[in-house]
Amino acid sequence: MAVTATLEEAVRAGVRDGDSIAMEGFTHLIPHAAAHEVIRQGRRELTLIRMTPDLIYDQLIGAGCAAKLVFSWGGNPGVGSLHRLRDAVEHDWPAPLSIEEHSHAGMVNRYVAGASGLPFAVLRGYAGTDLAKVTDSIAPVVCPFTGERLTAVSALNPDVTVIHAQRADREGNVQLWGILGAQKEAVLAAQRAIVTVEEIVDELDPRPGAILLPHWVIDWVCEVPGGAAPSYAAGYTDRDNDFYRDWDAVSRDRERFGEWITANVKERS
Amino acid sequence: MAVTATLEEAVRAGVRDGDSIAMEGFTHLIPHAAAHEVIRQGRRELTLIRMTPDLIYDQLIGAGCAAKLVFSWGGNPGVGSLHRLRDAVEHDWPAPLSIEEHSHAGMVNRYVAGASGLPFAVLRGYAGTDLAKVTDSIAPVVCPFTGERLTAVSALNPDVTVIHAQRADREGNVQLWGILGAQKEAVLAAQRAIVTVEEIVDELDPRPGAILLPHWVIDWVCEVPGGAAPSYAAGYTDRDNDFYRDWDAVSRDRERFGEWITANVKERS
Amino acid sequence: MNAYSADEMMTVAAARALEGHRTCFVGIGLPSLAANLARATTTPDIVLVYESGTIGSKPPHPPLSIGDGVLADTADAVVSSAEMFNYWLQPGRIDVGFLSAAQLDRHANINTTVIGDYRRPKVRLPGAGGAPEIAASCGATIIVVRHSRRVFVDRLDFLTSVGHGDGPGSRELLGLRGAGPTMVITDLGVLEPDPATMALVLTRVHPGVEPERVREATGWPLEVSDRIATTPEPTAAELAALRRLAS
Amino acid sequence: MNAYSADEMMTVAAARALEGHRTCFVGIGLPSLAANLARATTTPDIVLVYESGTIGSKPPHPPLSIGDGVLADTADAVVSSAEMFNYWLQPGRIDVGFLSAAQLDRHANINTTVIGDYRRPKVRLPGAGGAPEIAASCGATIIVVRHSRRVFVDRLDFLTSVGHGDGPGSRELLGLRGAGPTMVITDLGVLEPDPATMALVLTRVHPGVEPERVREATGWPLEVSDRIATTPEPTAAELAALRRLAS
Repeated sequence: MAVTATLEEAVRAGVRDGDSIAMEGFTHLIPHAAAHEVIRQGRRELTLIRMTPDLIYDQLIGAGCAAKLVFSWGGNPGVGSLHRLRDAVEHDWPAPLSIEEHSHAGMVNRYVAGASGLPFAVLRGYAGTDLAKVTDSIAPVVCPFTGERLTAVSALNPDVTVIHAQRADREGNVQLWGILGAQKEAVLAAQRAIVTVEEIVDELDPRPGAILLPHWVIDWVCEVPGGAAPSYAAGYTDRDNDFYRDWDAVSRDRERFGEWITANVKERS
Repeated sequence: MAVTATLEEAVRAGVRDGDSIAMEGFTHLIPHAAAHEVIRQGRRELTLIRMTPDLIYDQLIGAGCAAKLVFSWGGNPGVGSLHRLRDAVEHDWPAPLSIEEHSHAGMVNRYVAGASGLPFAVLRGYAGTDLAKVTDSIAPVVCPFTGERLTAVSALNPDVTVIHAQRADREGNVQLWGILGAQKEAVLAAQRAIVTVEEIVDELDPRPGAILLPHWVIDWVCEVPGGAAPSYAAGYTDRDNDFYRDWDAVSRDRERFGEWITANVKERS
Repeated sequence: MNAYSADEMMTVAAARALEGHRTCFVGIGLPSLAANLARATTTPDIVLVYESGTIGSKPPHPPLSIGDGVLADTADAVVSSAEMFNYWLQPGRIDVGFLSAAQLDRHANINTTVIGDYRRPKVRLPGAGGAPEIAASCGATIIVVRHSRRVFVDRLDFLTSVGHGDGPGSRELLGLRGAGPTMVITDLGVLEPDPATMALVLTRVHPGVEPERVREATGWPLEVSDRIATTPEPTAAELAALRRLAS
Repeated sequence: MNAYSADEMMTVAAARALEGHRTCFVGIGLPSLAANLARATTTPDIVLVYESGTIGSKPPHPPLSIGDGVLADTADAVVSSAEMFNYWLQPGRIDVGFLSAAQLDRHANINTTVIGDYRRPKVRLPGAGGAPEIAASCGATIIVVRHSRRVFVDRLDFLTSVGHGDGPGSRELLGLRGAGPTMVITDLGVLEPDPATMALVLTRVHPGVEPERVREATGWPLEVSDRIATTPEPTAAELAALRRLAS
């Protein structure tokens, strides 16, 4: 049952050292403000789950919050590499980062299985690739009707999922629209859910293309306007493409990254 | 690629004797007009697929169009039995009707598998029931990660799916809203798709809760206002609850049913 | 004292049984009336989830069909059938589900498929619908059905939805996650499973009903609880709300 | 004659390759530019399906990211990631998919995962994303990549997305339904699989490029077609449309 909380309260109650945590949003509605709060609170040994790790996980990894990354595409979209992710994988800095790697189709079906209360999902995927060789959560499965060999992926059920959405009402019903990503599945698959929103309103009038997550599947709702920046919230904020481009230089250098985190995350709240 | 056609043309081109045919719509948007056209054209030996056979299949069965029924709940919602369905199963009238029977969860997952290009879907279902004993398209499947025993259902890929929707544009993009049922999955699972709509418009302005089926997954679009009656089309027509109540008496009697079909289906177009 | 029918008593008892529950999965018929009565009386915040895909529906009147437009119009969210069964029902998110039965056995297993032989039935019933998975996945289920020997049978002709299977441990063995039927509410009284045997025991009779009458309407030797109670009569407020809804 | 860059020639060639296709699955970067160029020139009706869940997007400018708002705002439909991969990509509904590569072998298999050892990589690349299933499921795929020995390698460090596997029959054996890569378009020319060996053969060079230069930029002994052709230069209209889109 959703309660309204500050972001500081919600992250303190909902995110613990060693948790598996999914912060979803496919380019759109990425919960950056919540990630910064996780960094400020100094969470450690997290298993970070996300289809597209993106800048949000580059920051969490560089800040030393993560022990493991579960993902399917780790780049700066349209720009290039995630340098903190690469530094962790290539040089164990600031700490070794173990990797559990899938395709998008595999990751999203792992969320689907988790949201559906199933231990696995079936897809046509991975056949002939090296991914199945390096990832334990991929296994063959045979159709009991046709004998055809397909691929199973194990369910993802994060300890906590964090998303950003456009709006919630005072009961904690959450509404989001635009590019939908895997947010619904990530919330429904999780033990606990934190949602930051652009605004809390008296009534959620229907919106074309919107989905609603009812209050009784959400634990904490936090009003955090601009909480997706430098990502965006359709209808509220625009994507800060310059930030994405500039991040390449900031993140290439350990020291410059550290200064950025200190100035923009640790010394703010 | 969708073409605009009359209902007579679309059914003539799209529905053949012996076809498996899904006419979906969960109480809402049931394609009654199209079913009447199938009766008028005298199609035979159809495999009728539908979660809730309802009055629409009671009529097709009573009119002798069907050889087999694939379904999960065959009643007159809120009223009682489907007497034509019962007469066919209990007394082979007007012809024997073979039965392939599932739960709703099983049926909908069979459409999901069909729409997803998979030969089967996995669910928690049927354990301990007699359904698995009488239905071949139900089989056990074991999770390759946990060893847990779950249930597989085989995919449904109808030769043709027929649905009714609120609107289409001139390209053949179809928009529907309100109770969504399994229409999207039934269309995407099928070899061919016929859609009747309340109206064809110049532009489909976005509607809260609406889904869109793009023109390139639909074969024929037919403008048939009121084509769901006595079911309804949210925003256009109301459900004719009296018709559902009255159908009980009409359908109980073979002769009275025959007269109804002659007067209301065969002698109309 | 208010005059009321046995059916009204049954519906009021069913509505009361929802108290303390947060979410209820609703099929058609009497369960829909009881769920909406609960919303109008003791449990105004209960979230009604309809099989047709509507979440949080607040219909002013229970509809004839679970697919009526009013359910979508008054819902917090409308989802596809696939999503309803896979994301909402199957994982056990819903606290309680209402079910009915054409036949019911002592372990609260349900038949809604056929009377007689499956391949050559005497009566072809509507079939499973959502019931097998409601019975499997809801936190608990409440069965609402009129009491008669035709319904309360020694042996089902077909097992459509599992209650407590063969008795203790059956549900665990089958991997069913919900607690199963915790209550069978009829027009005569209330039956609950004995924790030791998981067989139904008569624990309550409605006002004016003798336990012997319930036993006579049951097709197996029904056990009667030592501590059998009598259901409190419908209050004037309950009856008024019920009649407003049913009108 | 118009002045143009090798990258512009590559993008124009990629856009032309979409002619006759109805639907195109678009990832980020150069493929998005080529797909939108096709829409602006030869194939105005092509339906662009973006990995981010937008169907029928008509962006006035190709966005920086495939999740930009303009893709949703101009789409016929926006669907969840689950639906995009399961209902739209996996069944083979999409005619053609664009892919790129960090490494590519002679059978058009793709590596976008690591350079070096997987557990201790020299370069950690972004990974698979949607590529394995695009490569598996689209009716055909077109690979667009700049030509160099670093990319066109004798042996992949990691096989992320299957092209033609080990050669003829590989895709059938693996159960892959699409035809696989039908064309590799680079800044030097066009490679196509030989139907007999399913190994890539140089079938076209861009204007001013000698086949020998392409062979030198390829990490295996590249076969050159007997009937090698030269790509027609970009037209003024193509260049104008491309520069308008890229600006």
